[in-house]
Amino acid sequence: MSWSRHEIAARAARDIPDGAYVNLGIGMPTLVADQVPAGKQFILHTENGMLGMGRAAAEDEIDPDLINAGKIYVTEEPGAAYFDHAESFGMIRGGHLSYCVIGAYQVSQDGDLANWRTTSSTVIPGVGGAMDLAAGTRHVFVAMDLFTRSGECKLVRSCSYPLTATRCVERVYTDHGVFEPAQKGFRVVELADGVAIEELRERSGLDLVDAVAA
Amino acid sequence: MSWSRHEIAARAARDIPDGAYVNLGIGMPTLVADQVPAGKQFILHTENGMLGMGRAAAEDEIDPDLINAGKIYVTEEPGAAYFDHAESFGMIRGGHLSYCVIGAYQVSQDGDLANWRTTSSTVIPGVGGAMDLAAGTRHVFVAMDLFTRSGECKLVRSCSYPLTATRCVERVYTDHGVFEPAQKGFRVVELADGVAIEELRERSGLDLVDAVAA
Amino acid sequence: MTVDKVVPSAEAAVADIGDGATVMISGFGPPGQPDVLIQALLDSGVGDLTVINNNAGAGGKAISELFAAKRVRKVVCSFPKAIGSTVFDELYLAGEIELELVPQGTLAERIRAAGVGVAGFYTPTGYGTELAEGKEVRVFDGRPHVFERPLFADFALVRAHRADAHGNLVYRKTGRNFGPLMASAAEVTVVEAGEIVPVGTLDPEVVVTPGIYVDRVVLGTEEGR
Amino acid sequence: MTVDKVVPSAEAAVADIGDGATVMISGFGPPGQPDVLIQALLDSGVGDLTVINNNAGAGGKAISELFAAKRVRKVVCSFPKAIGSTVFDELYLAGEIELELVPQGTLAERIRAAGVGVAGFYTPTGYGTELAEGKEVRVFDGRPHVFERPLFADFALVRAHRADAHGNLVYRKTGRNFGPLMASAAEVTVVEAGEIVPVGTLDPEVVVTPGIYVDRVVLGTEEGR
Repeated sequence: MSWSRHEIAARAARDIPDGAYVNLGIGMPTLVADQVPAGKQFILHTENGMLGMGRAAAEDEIDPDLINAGKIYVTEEPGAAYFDHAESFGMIRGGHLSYCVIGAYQVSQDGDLANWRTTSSTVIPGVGGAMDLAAGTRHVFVAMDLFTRSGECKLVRSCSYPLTATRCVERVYTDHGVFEPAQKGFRVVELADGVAIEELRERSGLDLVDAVAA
Repeated sequence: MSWSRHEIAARAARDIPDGAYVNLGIGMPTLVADQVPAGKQFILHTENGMLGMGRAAAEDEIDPDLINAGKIYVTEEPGAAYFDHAESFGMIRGGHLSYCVIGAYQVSQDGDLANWRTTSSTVIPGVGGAMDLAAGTRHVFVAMDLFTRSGECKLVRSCSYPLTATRCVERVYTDHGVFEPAQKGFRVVELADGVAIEELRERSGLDLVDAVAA
Repeated sequence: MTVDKVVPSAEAAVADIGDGATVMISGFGPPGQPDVLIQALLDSGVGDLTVINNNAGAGGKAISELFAAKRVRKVVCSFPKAIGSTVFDELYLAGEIELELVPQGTLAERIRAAGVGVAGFYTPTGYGTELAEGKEVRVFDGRPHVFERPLFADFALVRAHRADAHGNLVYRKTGRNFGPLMASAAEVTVVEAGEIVPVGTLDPEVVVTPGIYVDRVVLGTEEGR
Repeated sequence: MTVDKVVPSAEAAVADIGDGATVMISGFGPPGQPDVLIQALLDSGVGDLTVINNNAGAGGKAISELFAAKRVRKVVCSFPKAIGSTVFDELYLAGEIELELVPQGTLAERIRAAGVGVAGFYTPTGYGTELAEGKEVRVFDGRPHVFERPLFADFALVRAHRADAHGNLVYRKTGRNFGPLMASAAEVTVVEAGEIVPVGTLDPEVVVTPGIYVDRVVLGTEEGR
């Protein structure tokens, strides 16, 4: 049984310590906000100029001046602060954000990340804050499905898609388990129930080192 | 009759346009604030983080958190703003301050400025914001006496004191008149009543070009 | 004269923006976007513009129209992809618009560098990616960094929440974004404010953009969009 | 756990500052100077410090005592000359303290660079002067610029007007000066606040230093000096 998107998010949230300053990417990573373990508080950063971001706004809470980086209306937590883009990305680049959770097209065994464009020539390229977050955040977590819809593994020896940043990814949370780039392959930190490491080795062709805690 | 300190300040103030953002150095330059011509408004900058600085505080107006760069208690004008040192010197370096009036030990005919230290080995060096103001402000005015107490001219062919910045001074306001660095000498823009250019040539040994408006 | 930067109309405020100008436009998505000034720019008929705006075609209705009307020769931005709009996409894929894609933080820092008189800086962002191709790389403390230059503009069009006649500005929530940076990086900064208040009523402690950066202030709509 | 950075005493807040540490201390003259933290540092007996503070010996009584007690090996500052105090002068002329003199704007920008992850930048300030001797010079647009590196510290001691338990800070008038920059440039940032207010009572729009930069908050005196 592979993990659901919510379970992937919950698994990532478990590895983020109490009091962490966290940036969550669009899509699956956003779900981490709903999976904060009891007893922990995360302070959420959105790169368009806010710390202390709250959940998505309900219909009657919408403030047209309050959106997140995905351009979704959001709310404000007590202790929030607004700032300009130089300050917001200074925080990121300066290593003040302790964690980010982002999506990916590919993660290589060197920790290289590809998540901003494919090689398709009919898609408009757009990078946003992805390169800054990947290069600047202290702990870069990726949350994604392990395989594409067409069955290709998104953990790779070397990225074929254009890079977002080199040697930046610390952990990858997927529907099949949790992985860590380990230069000559990946460390398998945890597997979803019923997922066999041998089967993953075969499907991915990767060197997977069993590091699942006994 | 040479000009008084207040007259020098008033002469400089006449050349600063209405609405200008102005930084005034310690000493004689500070007097410019009291000589703003009728019909003009200058907005004063102090490099320790304020625009819209007012006059010196009277005894009963002293706020311990409100000082100028000379560490004198000052007041706040309507429309003032406070900011940090990166912003304050960004304003200076970025060329947003239109005028500064500063003191000098020497100004060379190339417009080089020496105003931060002498060559004495028993004096503690301290530069403060002098180099930033000289290098960054759009129009750098100097206000000073033309001669030292021992009679040496402070307009020179080449500075013997350590430089603050190169090729930065636009005009020099002195007790004897107003001068402009002109590469091969100085242009004499105006002379105090009774001051003869020939006499200044003799005392200074400089090439002085008469540019006094008829 | 008492300093007064208030201009009677948006039309007057953008009248000297000519063909070929480089124009910064504040906003991240709709918040902080100066719709009234953009509309005036559109109405002025000016063209061949270089626009610096984080979201380009994805920034909202007003700015999209600038693209649709083919007034923009080149865009400098981090994220031009629009959700629910294909205006930019069609121009780009047809080769009718030039795109300089810049990582968002590098875009912000380059604009700031222009404002503060820094001639260049080294950032780790972008190293090893195609966006750093051709750029100088230098290693500091074992880590490769990319050299980036300041980004200036002829004009900045900035949306503020409140302004006074000195040009002091405050913003509202995530509408702040690029406004304070762009205000400092252009030859001429034109501000559209939701409200113009008397000088002396903005608390000097909370002014975000001091008036020194601002040349003209126009009254905008109460809401930015 | 609810985020709470309030520490019970200044003594506890500076307890891990050890001999040889590099310490940034906010303040331009007395405004913004963390007197209570400086006193605690003095009481801790720590020595061989490198102090980064704009005015060094001229900064006011508390910081002067740190010099008088010979706890400082090196100073990085723009203006060490004290009016009415000869403590620094005597140490300097006796060769008992090392001085790195930095133009004030370059000092501020170097501290900011450390905070924002910029590995170096080019500034026109200082070119052609003895303070730029030995530094890389590069010409941009016909103008020579000096290359400057970021300035980091192990600890920053910062004075704020008000703080909350998240470490969000506001300052007061010219007491702001180097505080927001230093808070971002140190491994550990310790804040002395004139008042500690409940989380949620500082307007998010006017917070100057967001709590992300702050590690510890101590209640100081109501007045900074």
